[in-house]
Amino acid sequence: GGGGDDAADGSVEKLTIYTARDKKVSTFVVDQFTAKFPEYKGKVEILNLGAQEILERVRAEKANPQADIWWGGTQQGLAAGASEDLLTAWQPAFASKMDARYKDAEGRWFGEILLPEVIMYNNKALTPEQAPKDWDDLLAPQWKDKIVIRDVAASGTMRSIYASMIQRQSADGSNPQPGYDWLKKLDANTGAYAANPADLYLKLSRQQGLLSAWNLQDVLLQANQSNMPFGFVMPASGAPVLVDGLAAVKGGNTTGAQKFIEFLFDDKLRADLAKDYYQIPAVDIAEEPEWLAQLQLKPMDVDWDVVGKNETDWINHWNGEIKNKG
Amino acid sequence: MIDVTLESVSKRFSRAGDTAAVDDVDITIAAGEFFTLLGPSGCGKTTTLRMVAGFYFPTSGRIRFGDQDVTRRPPNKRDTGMVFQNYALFPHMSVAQNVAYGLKIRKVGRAESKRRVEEALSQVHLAGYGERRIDQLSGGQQQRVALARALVIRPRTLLLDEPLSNLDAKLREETRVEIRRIQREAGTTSLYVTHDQAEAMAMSDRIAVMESGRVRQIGAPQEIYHRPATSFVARFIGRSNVLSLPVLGAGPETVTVRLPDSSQVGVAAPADHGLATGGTALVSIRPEHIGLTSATEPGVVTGRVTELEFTGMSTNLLVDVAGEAVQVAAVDPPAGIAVGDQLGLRLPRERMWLVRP
Amino acid sequence: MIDVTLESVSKRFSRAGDTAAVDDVDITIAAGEFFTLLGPSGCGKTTTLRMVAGFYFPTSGRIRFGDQDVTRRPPNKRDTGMVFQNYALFPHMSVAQNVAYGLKIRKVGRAESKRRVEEALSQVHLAGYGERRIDQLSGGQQQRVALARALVIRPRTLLLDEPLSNLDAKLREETRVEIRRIQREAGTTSLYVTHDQAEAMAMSDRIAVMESGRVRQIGAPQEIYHRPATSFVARFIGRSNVLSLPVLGAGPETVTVRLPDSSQVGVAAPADHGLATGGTALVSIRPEHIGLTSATEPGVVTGRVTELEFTGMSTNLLVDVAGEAVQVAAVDPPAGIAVGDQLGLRLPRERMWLVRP
Amino acid sequence: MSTIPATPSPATIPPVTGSPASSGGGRRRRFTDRFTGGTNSRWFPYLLVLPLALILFGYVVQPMFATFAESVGVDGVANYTSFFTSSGVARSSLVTSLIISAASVLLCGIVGVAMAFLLKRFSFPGRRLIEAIILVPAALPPLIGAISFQLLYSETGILPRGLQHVFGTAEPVLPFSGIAGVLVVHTFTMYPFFYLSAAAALAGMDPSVEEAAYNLGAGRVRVWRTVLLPMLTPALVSASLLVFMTSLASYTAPLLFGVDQTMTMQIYINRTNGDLPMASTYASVLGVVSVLFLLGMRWYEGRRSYRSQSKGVAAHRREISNPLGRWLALGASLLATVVLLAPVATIALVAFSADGSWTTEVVPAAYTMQNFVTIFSDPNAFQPILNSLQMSLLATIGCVVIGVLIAYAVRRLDFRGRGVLDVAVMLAWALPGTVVAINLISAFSTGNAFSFGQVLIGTFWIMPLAYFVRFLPLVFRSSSATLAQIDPALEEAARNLGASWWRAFGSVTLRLMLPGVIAGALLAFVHGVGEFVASVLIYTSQTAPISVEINNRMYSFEVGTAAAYGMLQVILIFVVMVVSGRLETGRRASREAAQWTA
Ligand SMILES: Nc1ncnc2c1ncn2[C@@H]1O[C@H](COP(=O)(O)OP(=O)(O)OP(=O)(O)O)[C@@H](O)[C@H]1O
Ligand SMILES: Nc1ncnc2c1ncn2[C@@H]1O[C@H](COP(=O)(O)OP(=O)(O)OP(=O)(O)O)[C@@H](O)[C@H]1O
Ligand SMILES: [Fe+3]
Ligand SMILES: [Mg+2]
Ligand SMILES: [Mg+2]
Repeated sequence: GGGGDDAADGSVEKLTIYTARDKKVSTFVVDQFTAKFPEYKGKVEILNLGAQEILERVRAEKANPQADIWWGGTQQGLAAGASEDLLTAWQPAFASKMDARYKDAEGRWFGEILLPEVIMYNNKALTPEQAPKDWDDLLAPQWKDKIVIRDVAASGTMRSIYASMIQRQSADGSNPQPGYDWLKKLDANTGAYAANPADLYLKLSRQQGLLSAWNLQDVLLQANQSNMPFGFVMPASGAPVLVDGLAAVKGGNTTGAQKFIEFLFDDKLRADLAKDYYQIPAVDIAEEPEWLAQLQLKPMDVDWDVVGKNETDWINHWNGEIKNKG
Repeated sequence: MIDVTLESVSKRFSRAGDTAAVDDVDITIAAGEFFTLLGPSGCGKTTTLRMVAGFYFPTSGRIRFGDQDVTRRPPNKRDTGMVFQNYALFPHMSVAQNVAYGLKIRKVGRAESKRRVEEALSQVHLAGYGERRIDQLSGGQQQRVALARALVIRPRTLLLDEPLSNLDAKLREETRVEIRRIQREAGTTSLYVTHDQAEAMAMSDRIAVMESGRVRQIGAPQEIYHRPATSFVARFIGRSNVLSLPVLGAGPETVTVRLPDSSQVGVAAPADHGLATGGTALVSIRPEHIGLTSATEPGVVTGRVTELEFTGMSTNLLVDVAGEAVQVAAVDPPAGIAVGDQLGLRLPRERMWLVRP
Repeated sequence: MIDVTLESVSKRFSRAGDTAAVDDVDITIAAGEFFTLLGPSGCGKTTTLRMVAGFYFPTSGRIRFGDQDVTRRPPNKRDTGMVFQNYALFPHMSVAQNVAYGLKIRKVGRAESKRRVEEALSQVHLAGYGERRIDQLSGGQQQRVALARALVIRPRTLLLDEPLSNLDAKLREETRVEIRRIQREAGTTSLYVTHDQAEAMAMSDRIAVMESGRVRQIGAPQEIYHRPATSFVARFIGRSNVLSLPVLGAGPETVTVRLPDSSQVGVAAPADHGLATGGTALVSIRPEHIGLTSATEPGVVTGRVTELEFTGMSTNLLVDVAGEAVQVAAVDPPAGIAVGDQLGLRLPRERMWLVRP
Repeated sequence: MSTIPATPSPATIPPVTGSPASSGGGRRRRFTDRFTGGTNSRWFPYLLVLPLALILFGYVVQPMFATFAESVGVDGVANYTSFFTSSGVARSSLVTSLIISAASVLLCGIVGVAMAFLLKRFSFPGRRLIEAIILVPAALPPLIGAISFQLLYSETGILPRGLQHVFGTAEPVLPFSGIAGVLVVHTFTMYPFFYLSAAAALAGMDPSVEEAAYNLGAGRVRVWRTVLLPMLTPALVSASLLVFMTSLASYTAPLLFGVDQTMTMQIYINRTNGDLPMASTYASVLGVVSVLFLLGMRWYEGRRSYRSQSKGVAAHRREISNPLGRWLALGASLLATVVLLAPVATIALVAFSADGSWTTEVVPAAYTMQNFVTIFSDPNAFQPILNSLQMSLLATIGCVVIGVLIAYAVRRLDFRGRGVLDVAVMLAWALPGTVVAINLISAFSTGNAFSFGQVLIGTFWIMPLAYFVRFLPLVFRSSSATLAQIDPALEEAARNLGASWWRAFGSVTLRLMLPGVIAGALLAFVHGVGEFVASVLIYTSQTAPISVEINNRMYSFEVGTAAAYGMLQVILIFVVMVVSGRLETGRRASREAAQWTA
């Protein structure tokens, strides 16, 4: 990747993608892409990394960017990248269709998929009826030590969920105390913190705990593709919806990157991804798969600006004063 | 009272077939005795010592301390103090710590231990070296630390493997007097290995002469020196001329032989000499017992000086007598003597001794 | 032609203040000369040798080979063959590989190398041991490997640090003859360290006697033996009685002193003896030059035997003469002599020699 | 008899000069003594060391300073004082990390040295096999390894659940969690540091020293305490340093067992927070603690000498009468084998079971080959393995060449900055892999003086280089430990026989260091094959290592295929162990062990 804009022999330049998407997804998409644009055959390089690692890598390589596309990152991560001047600003065709909440105002990054955070439970151990119906139900004494939580401070997803729980009770973020108290009670019911997603799935499937808070997409993927005994509950008071986005890296092969990103929002492709990989696209698509159509997604009203401002403080407080103290 | 017994002890290093490093050795050492192993390099002295110390197990035979069989007793239960031929000092300890090691194990109190370490160090002329690191000592100094370390614990049995080999004559002499004194005072049974015969002669109550793993003779120093059992012993202990002389008559205690000058002489012989008239007897005579003379008389053979070597106390000559090279040590050789001179050698009858091959 | 020169060479191990291990040593060794360093343990012999080999750099002074300054030349450019006091054999190589190492570096062909290794091994009586691992050898055998390894490369300069200390007398003698032969044939300049004076006397062209890092006397063996410069040298080389006698008259070449029996005797003295009537002279006389007699005549002092030691070739007596302990070595002591006997000692005038303190 | 002249000839009496010439300053003298060159080669140590120092400075020290600068940049004082305020996370993280590290050193020391004793001093059936699998724990792929521990020992693990079944209790029996769990994992994965260096040192030790102690009446325990262990000091110091630093920088184990108030967790959290200065502060404190520990150990080791002063070569032969020891050894090693292989067996279980089928059962109910089929149906299945193999091999070679030279320089040559060089090498080990990788990216994303103007990121070479920088300390330390045992006189003898420094070094010193060098190289190689944290930041699609591949599978929770890949890695390393065991150390070691038991 990187370097000048066009190659001398007229063929296209190599395209390097850092992605936090599952390898199956990325392979699938790239195959589609090269099928449609055969000149890119053998020219697309995918590196599968964690979202945090992409940020680290792009940041470290700033002097000589190696990546062209940053594919998969939280709103916070992408915003950090944007503010550090790592990303190219542009306006793709699909931008106009996209809700302003899901993209950067200056066009440096765009949401790709929406990740509603829901209550996950072990459906071998609990029937749908037994499962808690809303966030506050998690605090009930019957779930003492039955909850497993993916460790919060190191996970973008979990940070967002926990920050939402605080912001839920303090709209402008000025008084986090009720949120802290709520989280403290949740901590009291939490039997174990899992080190990473794999650990979370393992702990839940082996019934070290029965409940968790996790994103819908992964719950569905694990349940349907990996035979995991997982079910989910759409919380009555709503699910915080995170945006997972992508961006063209500044100083990379911008032409290719833009072509690829535009392609990602191809209607047909989005439908396939929604059907097979349970992705909820950040733009409206023509044919929604059945599960999506039936999903009564109830977004929680989260003010992400307030969250963004306070997240670090809140999570640090939680990490130092609440975790394992409830 | 017998203190240490080796009973047909053999040691082979490789499995079958090979020659034994120690071969069917029988030794008994009395309590308090100073016993020396003497023999050429590689004859099995160290191996024997190591079996007594418990580092090797005999391939066959047994070792007893008093009436206890210790053949397979671990080394730390034998209460032997050993000076290793290679010193084996603890490099990570200071000189004083090395010497104090055995005392600490014997739970000697701190003050007492300090006193004894200091005493031991001054016995080996290393007073003031206690704080040095081992690698800051000269070779001879290291050897003395090894010696002090073994002496200071006053063990039941002292095993000394060439403990003075790297010391100068002066110090060696002083140290050996010291060793003897300590050993006598405590009545320690000692097994001593040395390559220095003068030392062996001067210190030992008894000596065993070894050759290729076997003991050739055991006896008091004078006995071994004056009445060597074999020509090997005669040649090995001090220097000796072993002359092959025709037997003219063989009695039970005397054998008459013909000297190169054709004169006859009756030589004292052990009872089982097994010689007969017409055979050849091996007669040993020491170089320093041969007199130089210019007279020609019976018992005086003449020869030509072929080599001359000055050694300080005496002058060594090699004299060719009718084709046999005879060594002579003359304290006061005739002035101006030189290679090629003709000389008369007086071979005193009472200094000759019959040896086995 | 001068081959090796040490020019006011000193060596200190610790920073300032401490005593020097080698202290302002001046030595010149002629090409082909066999030069020996003799001195008590810890006097700096090894340190000197190591400076010549290039392992230590002198704290001050310079070392020259011929007319080239080699003070800081790396060891591998010096072409010295050294026998280390602790052997420094390569534990990961067989005996033959150890000996062949220097030849390999000198790119000696395989066949030639094999031949020379075998020759060297048989020179040290280790023929047939080539395939052994070093740790399967006895102490003396290891020492001989070290010797063979140094000899086989026929270096320009041989540095031998007590190369025979762990060998028995017999082998030592054979080996030293061998060393001398090789050294003479190739005209190799040799610097030899030994603790054995007889060896030093027998082998050396010249000897330097060291004491606490300093050279006390350099000279041919006979010179050092018969005309020691200081009482230290007199006592260190062989054994010697150094008697403190009152000076009755001091001439330029002779000093007259009073013997314990009150008789007077004129003793040969070096020109710069610096003695005056009424002072005390140190007179050295060797034990073996003292005669035993029962007659009382001038020059014969009487004393009481306090110790007796049989050493093989001679009997050593310690005789108390008016409070001074006099050593006597008698080759043929009166039969039945015992501790406590009164004896007359004849002190021959021509055997006495004046020494500095 | 010759007549006696009146005077000895004056020429033979040395002139008595006055004061001895004063010495030219201690520092310089020591420096020149060690150094064995000619007039112009007094710079030799510097010539040898300079390129190394440059590399280290460019790749490790300078980026480290950059990290430090970042930490003091914005609100540096506040960042650092947070370590001294009693209630802060920072302080408790530091304390927890220190406790975990110290305990890990102790536990690994006990286990590693005991294993070395067992395997190097006794011969019994199956010894060779154990020698071959001894490094397997270190070879467990980071993520999978930790998971296998969970599957084995955690609340839902095989062992506690198995015991629960056996005893019929309500709760799982003896589950490990928290710091105890971390320590189990650390002991298990890091004891090879101790094992390898202690084993190399035991083989290189002068046996007569031990005999001397027995002779003076010391019992077996006492000999160990007063002679063997002290004589092993360089090896133990080396291993302690490595274990201490590894534990300090350990990430996965605390993560998995939920001990999150550790330094590395805080670094990660702060990076996620976007609080880079605070993350740098943690990294700097980590570095400082490690350097202090290193300096302490250096001082401790430097107080004594550990090389035998014996004359000649002592016989490596000792005869033990007590057959009991042999049987005990056999029993102990059977136990060791089971414990060692348990995590591997667990991984195998996972690899052969269908995803999602193993939940609350003690062991999986159904087995399948599907995971391996999945892997091998990918045409590029072997690529990550080959990549890892190739890159680790390259890095290991580099580590051996450079590490051995630095070890020599630091131990044997006397020059200014020895200690600094030592610290510089070890720093790369003391820092978390992420930090090292980021430093490397910064250094090589554009050409600079230290990279000779080369841009290395995005190329093949950045990976081996990263492994090299990171694993150099392993080879350096263990080489240095064996070098401490070797008598310099051997090298002197070679030089005296005409060998140049290089030749003497190669044919004698290096040869005798070999056990330690091989031990270090094995560690470097094994760690290279498993490296993840740094790799993930610098790999390219051509150089994706096996660890990244495993991580991808874990990420999408294809535990089965991840475990299958893990099995391949374990087998690969096992093969390397067997081969290298046969290469050199194995044969000699077993011969020696055989001699010890005779
Ligand atoms: N590395 C060192 N550090 C400090 N002192 C040392 C060192 N090496 C030797 N010495 C001291 O220097 C002096 C001379 O040592 P050297 O080894 O030259 O003696 P030597 O004459 O060879 O003695 P020996 O006959 O016992 O081998 C000794 O007193 C010794 O203790
Ligand atoms: N570990 C071993 N393996 C094989 N052979 C050995 C071993 N140790 C010694 N030998 C051999 O056994 C014989 C006796 O060795 P030992 O060490 O007892 O001799 P020594 O009498 O002490 O000789 P020295 O006076 O040279 O020390 C020698 O020929 C030696 O080569
Ligand atoms: Fe001797
Ligand atoms: Mg021996
Ligand atoms: Mg010496």
